[in-house]
Amino acid sequence: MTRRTMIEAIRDAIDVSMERDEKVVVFGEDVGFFGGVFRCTEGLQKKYGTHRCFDTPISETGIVGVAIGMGAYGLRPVAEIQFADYVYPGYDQIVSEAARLRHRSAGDFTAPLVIRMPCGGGIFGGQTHSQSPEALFTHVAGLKTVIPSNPYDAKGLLISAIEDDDPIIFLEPKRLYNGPFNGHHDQPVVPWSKHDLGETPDGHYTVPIGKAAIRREGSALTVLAYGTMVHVALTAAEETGIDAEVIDLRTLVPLDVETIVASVSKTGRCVVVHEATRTSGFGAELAAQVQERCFYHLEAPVLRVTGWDTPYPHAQEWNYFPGPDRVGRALKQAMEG
Amino acid sequence: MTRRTMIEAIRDAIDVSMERDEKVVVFGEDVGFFGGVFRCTEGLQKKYGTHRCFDTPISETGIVGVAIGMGAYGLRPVAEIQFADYVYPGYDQIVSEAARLRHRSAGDFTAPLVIRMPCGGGIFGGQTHSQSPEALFTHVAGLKTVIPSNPYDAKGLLISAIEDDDPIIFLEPKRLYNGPFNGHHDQPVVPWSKHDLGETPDGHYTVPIGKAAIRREGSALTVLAYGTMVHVALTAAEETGIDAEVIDLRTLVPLDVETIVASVSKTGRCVVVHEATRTSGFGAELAAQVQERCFYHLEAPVLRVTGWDTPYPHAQEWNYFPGPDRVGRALKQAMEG
Amino acid sequence: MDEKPHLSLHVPEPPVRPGQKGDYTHLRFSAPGEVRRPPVDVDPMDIHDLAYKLIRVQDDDGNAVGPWAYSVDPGRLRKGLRAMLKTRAYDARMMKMQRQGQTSFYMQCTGEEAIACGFQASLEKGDMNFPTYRQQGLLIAQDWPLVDMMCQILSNEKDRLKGRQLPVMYSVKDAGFFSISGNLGTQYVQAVGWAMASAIRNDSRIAAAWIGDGSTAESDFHAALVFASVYRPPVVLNVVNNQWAISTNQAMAGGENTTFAARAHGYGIPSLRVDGNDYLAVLAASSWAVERARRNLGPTLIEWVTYRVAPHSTSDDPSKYRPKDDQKAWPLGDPVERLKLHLTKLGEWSEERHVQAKAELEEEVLAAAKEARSHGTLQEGAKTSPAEMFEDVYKEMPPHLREQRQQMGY
Amino acid sequence: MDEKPHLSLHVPEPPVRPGQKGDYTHLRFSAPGEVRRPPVDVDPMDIHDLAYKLIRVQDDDGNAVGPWAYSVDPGRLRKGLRAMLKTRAYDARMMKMQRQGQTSFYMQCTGEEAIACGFQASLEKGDMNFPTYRQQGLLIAQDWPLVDMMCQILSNEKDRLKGRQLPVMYSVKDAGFFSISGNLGTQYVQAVGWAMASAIRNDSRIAAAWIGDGSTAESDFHAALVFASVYRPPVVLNVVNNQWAISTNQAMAGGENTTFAARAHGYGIPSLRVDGNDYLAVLAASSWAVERARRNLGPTLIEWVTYRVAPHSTSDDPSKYRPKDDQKAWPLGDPVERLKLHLTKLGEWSEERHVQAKAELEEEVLAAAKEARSHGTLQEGAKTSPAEMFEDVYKEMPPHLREQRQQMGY
Ligand SMILES: Cc1ncc(C[n+]2csc(CCOP(=O)(O)OP(=O)(O)O)c2C)c(N)n1
Ligand SMILES: Cc1ncc(C[n+]2csc(CCOP(=O)(O)OP(=O)(O)O)c2C)c(N)n1
Ligand SMILES: [Mg+2]
Ligand SMILES: [Mg+2]
Repeated sequence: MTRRTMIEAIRDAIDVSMERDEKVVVFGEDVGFFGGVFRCTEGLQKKYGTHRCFDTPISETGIVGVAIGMGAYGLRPVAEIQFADYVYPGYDQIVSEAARLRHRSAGDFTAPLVIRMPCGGGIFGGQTHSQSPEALFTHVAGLKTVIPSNPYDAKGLLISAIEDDDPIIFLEPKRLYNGPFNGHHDQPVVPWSKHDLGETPDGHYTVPIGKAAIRREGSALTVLAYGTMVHVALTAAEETGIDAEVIDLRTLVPLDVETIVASVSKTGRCVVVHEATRTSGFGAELAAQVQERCFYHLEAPVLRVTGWDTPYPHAQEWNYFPGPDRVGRALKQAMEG
Repeated sequence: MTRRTMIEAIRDAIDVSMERDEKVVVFGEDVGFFGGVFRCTEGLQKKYGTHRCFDTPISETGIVGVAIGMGAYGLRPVAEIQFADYVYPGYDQIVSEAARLRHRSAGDFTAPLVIRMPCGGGIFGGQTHSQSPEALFTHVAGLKTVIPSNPYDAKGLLISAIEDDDPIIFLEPKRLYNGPFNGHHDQPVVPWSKHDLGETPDGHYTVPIGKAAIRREGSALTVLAYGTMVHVALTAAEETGIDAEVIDLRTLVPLDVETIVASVSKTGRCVVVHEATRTSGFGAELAAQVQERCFYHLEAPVLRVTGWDTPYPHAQEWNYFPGPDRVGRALKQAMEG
Repeated sequence: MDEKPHLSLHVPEPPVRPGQKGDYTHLRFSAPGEVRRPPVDVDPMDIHDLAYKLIRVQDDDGNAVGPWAYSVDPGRLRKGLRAMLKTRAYDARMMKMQRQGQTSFYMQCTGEEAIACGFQASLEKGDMNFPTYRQQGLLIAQDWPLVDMMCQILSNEKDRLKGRQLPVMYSVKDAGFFSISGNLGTQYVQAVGWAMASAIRNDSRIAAAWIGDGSTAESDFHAALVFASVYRPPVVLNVVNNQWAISTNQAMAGGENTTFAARAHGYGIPSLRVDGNDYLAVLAASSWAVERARRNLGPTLIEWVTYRVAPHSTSDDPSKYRPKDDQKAWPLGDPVERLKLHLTKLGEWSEERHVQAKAELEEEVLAAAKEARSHGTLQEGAKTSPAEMFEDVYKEMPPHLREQRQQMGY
Repeated sequence: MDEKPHLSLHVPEPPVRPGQKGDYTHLRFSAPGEVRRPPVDVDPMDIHDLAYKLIRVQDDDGNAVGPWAYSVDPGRLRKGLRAMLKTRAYDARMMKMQRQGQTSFYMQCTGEEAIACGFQASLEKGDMNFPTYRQQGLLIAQDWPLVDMMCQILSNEKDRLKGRQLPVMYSVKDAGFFSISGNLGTQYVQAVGWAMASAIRNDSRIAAAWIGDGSTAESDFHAALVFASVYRPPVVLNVVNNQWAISTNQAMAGGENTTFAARAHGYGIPSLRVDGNDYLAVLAASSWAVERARRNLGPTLIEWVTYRVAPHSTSDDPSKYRPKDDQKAWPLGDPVERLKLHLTKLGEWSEERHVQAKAELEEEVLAAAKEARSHGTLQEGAKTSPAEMFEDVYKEMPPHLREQRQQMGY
């Protein structure tokens, strides 16, 4: 067991995977010699050589495109998109190709890729270093979408993702890289080294894809969250004193419906939280499913707390970010509803 | 007044707009001399010359990219993407650029584009000529998403879209081009010339963006639909004998929440129908909003009838397509719920 | 103030349109045998001129001439001719079946047979093609069972793609034939990635990427060339310039002032421009590029100059945008006729053998069609269960798909 | 069976890394004055060689030499020198303010000033630049108020972009300066579209597209070149090759075997490769390309060869990936020092005037910074109302945004 930041946990997951399987190859912009702008691949080129960890040209189209070719050949490519905001030039390759290759070839060819990308705001990155595009992937059949909220899960889920035979979008909330940011941007962040979930086993272990985790048990209300918002939701629960059950989804597709339904059936109330823009965000899917599946248990409408339907602003970042106050207000509203 | 097919109505909308405003320019793959693979721009190059209606290279990236530049210059580009399934190479330009240009430049520059694209299945087009990607646009702040279900609306909405100062995704359900297909693929389609909504005024008129239309009044249940599914829903209502109110949304963003809420508040039941894959489809947003806003009126969960979460299959097209039987079953279920 | 000239937009047009006479006199071609053959390890900078010439081997009299002519076993040439004839017979039969409503869609490669058939002959088992929809010749030239191909066209119960894919979008890993995408261009860069993987693993297998003239405008073309330029993987980058992309001609893809072979120069990749209707030239150029790849010398781009004789697809009507006699004006002839002439000249073929071979092959195709049809067609007979739709979306079917399959009644 | 060689992947590396001595001896440059100056209506095919040379005007002694030297009013040159000095002073001040926490982010253009400053001098009012984040010189060279630029950096109440954009992502339509995107490459093709629009309208305005060496790998670069090739719009396609793209050098963008100027050839677009640290060469090449555009002769691509002296941005630490003394090895010198030498040689400048001008400009920048700060900074003082976030998403605020604004409490 070692205390690791999320960056260290991610790096370790890749390291462990490269060690175990020489078909794992790692690449992306600035990923090779430099080790990535967030240092997630630092040291890997030195350890495994330029054939297994290398820089790429600045072409997200190309990064995803060659990853698909490598996957079809039989490698296990782990590609980094420098920021999730820059994935769109690779979107066609992801949606039209990676997601459908197994199906359209009836299993003849597959694309076992992991596409890692830092997501979310909170670093004054403005509209092109802050986005949370998960819903643009969850709508696409054939993709799995994963988003960890802590080092333990990050490592275990990333190892699972690399070993998985399907294409996986692996979103890394960059605001969590160094500590469990709870949305109080004016308070110092506790580092992962002081947090239980910073404790990560050395070597190989997995966290299963498709399973949520209950971060806080409660009976009054269910909060569905993922990534950074898990910590914000926990804080909002503490601060409002509402006996909320906080579920960390961890995987968005395939979704752990069972855990969600069990919780909402128990609490009868549900608040969904995410940082992405509201309209057609993944919160819509969650709200739709909860009311479909738990309608007769619900005592109040499922509420959504989300980023606004605007680009992520630079200076007004903290007015955009759905922090503990906004989440807290929704919890109270859901209790009253 | 002239009876027009949807293709003719679309062509006429462009023609009228080009006639009135010489800043309107029209382009896309095979759009110029040939008049488009669906013939929507036939005759326009001849009438307005190659400076105003022209073919483009096969590059959706380029088509959207140059449209943005033209829009910023002051033109009103109307670009065609040959099939909605091929929009993804242009997705970055749409999401990162067109959608955010006005906001990020504080109104200094704008992108008043219309991006037209045939969508939806029903022509044995397989997975790359059948998609309904609307939810990938509705999630993006700064875009408006429009989808007509008949010639009258198609013409009026397209003229509105061309005159609108914001970037607009204009989806054209290709299965409706020639007649109001109701999902009974084994029955002949009534041509638009025999349908009231094939009746379109000559010359200029508009249908407002952001306003839904009630296609069928009813008190037992509300069906929210758009595009091809409007006709399927109407048929399902007839065939089940359920007194359904069928709302044709026409615009998805901005959504006509008022009309929806008024109807569901009255009926207390709601079924949402679309052809796109289910997870994170626009139906999720609709279901989420309906339960948020009408929770205390709802007597049953909002149900969704959608395409399955698989690629659109070629030979099993009619098992994929949510036809009147599946919609009808959902209507009955919602009545029992 | 100086008077500024008014700007205007240049919109390229094909030289002729319906109602006019076909005309390809604007294309500049080299004479057969004229173009030099550099060593495979040539410095790419030293062969820029080749991108503006045209490698041709066969002259008008059927002789193989010049430095690219090399001795090929006549048996191999006869095999090539048969592959082309079989491809043509196959296309004709599939067209007929489409018109009879047994399938929804078909695409012919008429006039372009030499390229795929000749190229395939230079590959080895284990290599991988990333084809477009117009390279059925790659399968046919390796005698892949026609029935298997036809069952895909008919979306019947023996369709290895289980009715999921549009007809002609074959996928045959065992034949080194990558799953065809309906999205243009996407596979060009995937081929580069596959070749990179082969290099990463110190393997000896090579990849071949395929794209049409029109599709070179797509983004993936550039991504492929950039990555091929940087990592020098073992890949042959084929551009099939058949002059047309549905209704637009190659000028609309940027071919007016330059050639598609020249695209490679800016990436430091060597390129050839080759008469794609000359089976001998196809063989020669293919093996040059394949040898480069195999010897770890990196990528080669080949522009194959040819002509799309057929309509774009069964949904297309070329009389709307090009002269009816357009094909007659095409100066590079027909690949089948040309190879026939050469073989005849060699004394290895004759009119009688030709007539007989054609008849045999048509017979073979017809028999295959009959067998394929016995497994069902799109509209009639056996087909894959609709439940199959839910398979292979993921390796294991997740709960939500199981639920949906149930909702569908399976 | 023949033994097949094992393939391997070529992964380009910069010639040197931290700990080693800076080295740019692998770059081949022409001597000043060596490269010919073709007429602006030259056939693109006839100047392919220029893409592998380097247009340089100023020699080591400060003389303007060769066919690209043309007589420029010394007043214009002094103006250019002041613009470069001001840009440098501006960068220095903004860096300081970033380190003091008054803004979140900054990007310098140190060493590259001649390109934007010189290029801007050849444009006219009404023309439109589509810049990257390293072309602040375009604004400064036209004396755009520094306070206005700084308020954007500080995201304060006078920020014309209302705090929405990352610092340096200016947008100034009145200055012919298009809104900068954080997404690399996207605007290259937009510039082509803007130029197409000008041609469509028979206007006389031209566009200038800007991109970095690393970003030429992006898809939009290709789309831009394809559309520019086809429609021949009035656009200058600038590629600023400053050798680095964050931590990777230009070989990783495909510059190892060729030049970025050569990319244009495959599209039939004429191109120049120019010493971007030579203000005189910048002026000469810019006006050549601008004249082509203005005279409806179509696009020109210019590769500006320069060196990124500064870190990529305030978030970057170049000592991690290149030698500390890398800059010293850069053979093309410093643009400011070089123009200073030339003007001094002409008798139009002196060490004293230089020192005085620098001091004046630093004073001017400082005063502007003071004023800008008085309108607030990212962390302190006045700023735009958060409610502004909801404006300009659409022209009219739709109901759902009004509702959300209310939820936010406005
Ligand atoms: C991304 C994408 N855009 C558009 C299309 C529609 N489309 C199918 S084939 C075709 C023309 C392709 O021409 P070319 O590349 O020259 O190939 P050819 O048909 O001549 O073999 C077009 C535009 C598509 N399939 N995919
Ligand atoms: C689409 C996209 N991908 C990646 C990035 C991250 N990024 C920002 S600048 C940069 C390097 C650009 O290098 P270059 O084009 O050479 O310009 P320079 O910084 O040298 O001026 C990268 C990779 C981005 N902004 N956008
Ligand atoms: Mg073609
Ligand atoms: Mg650079």
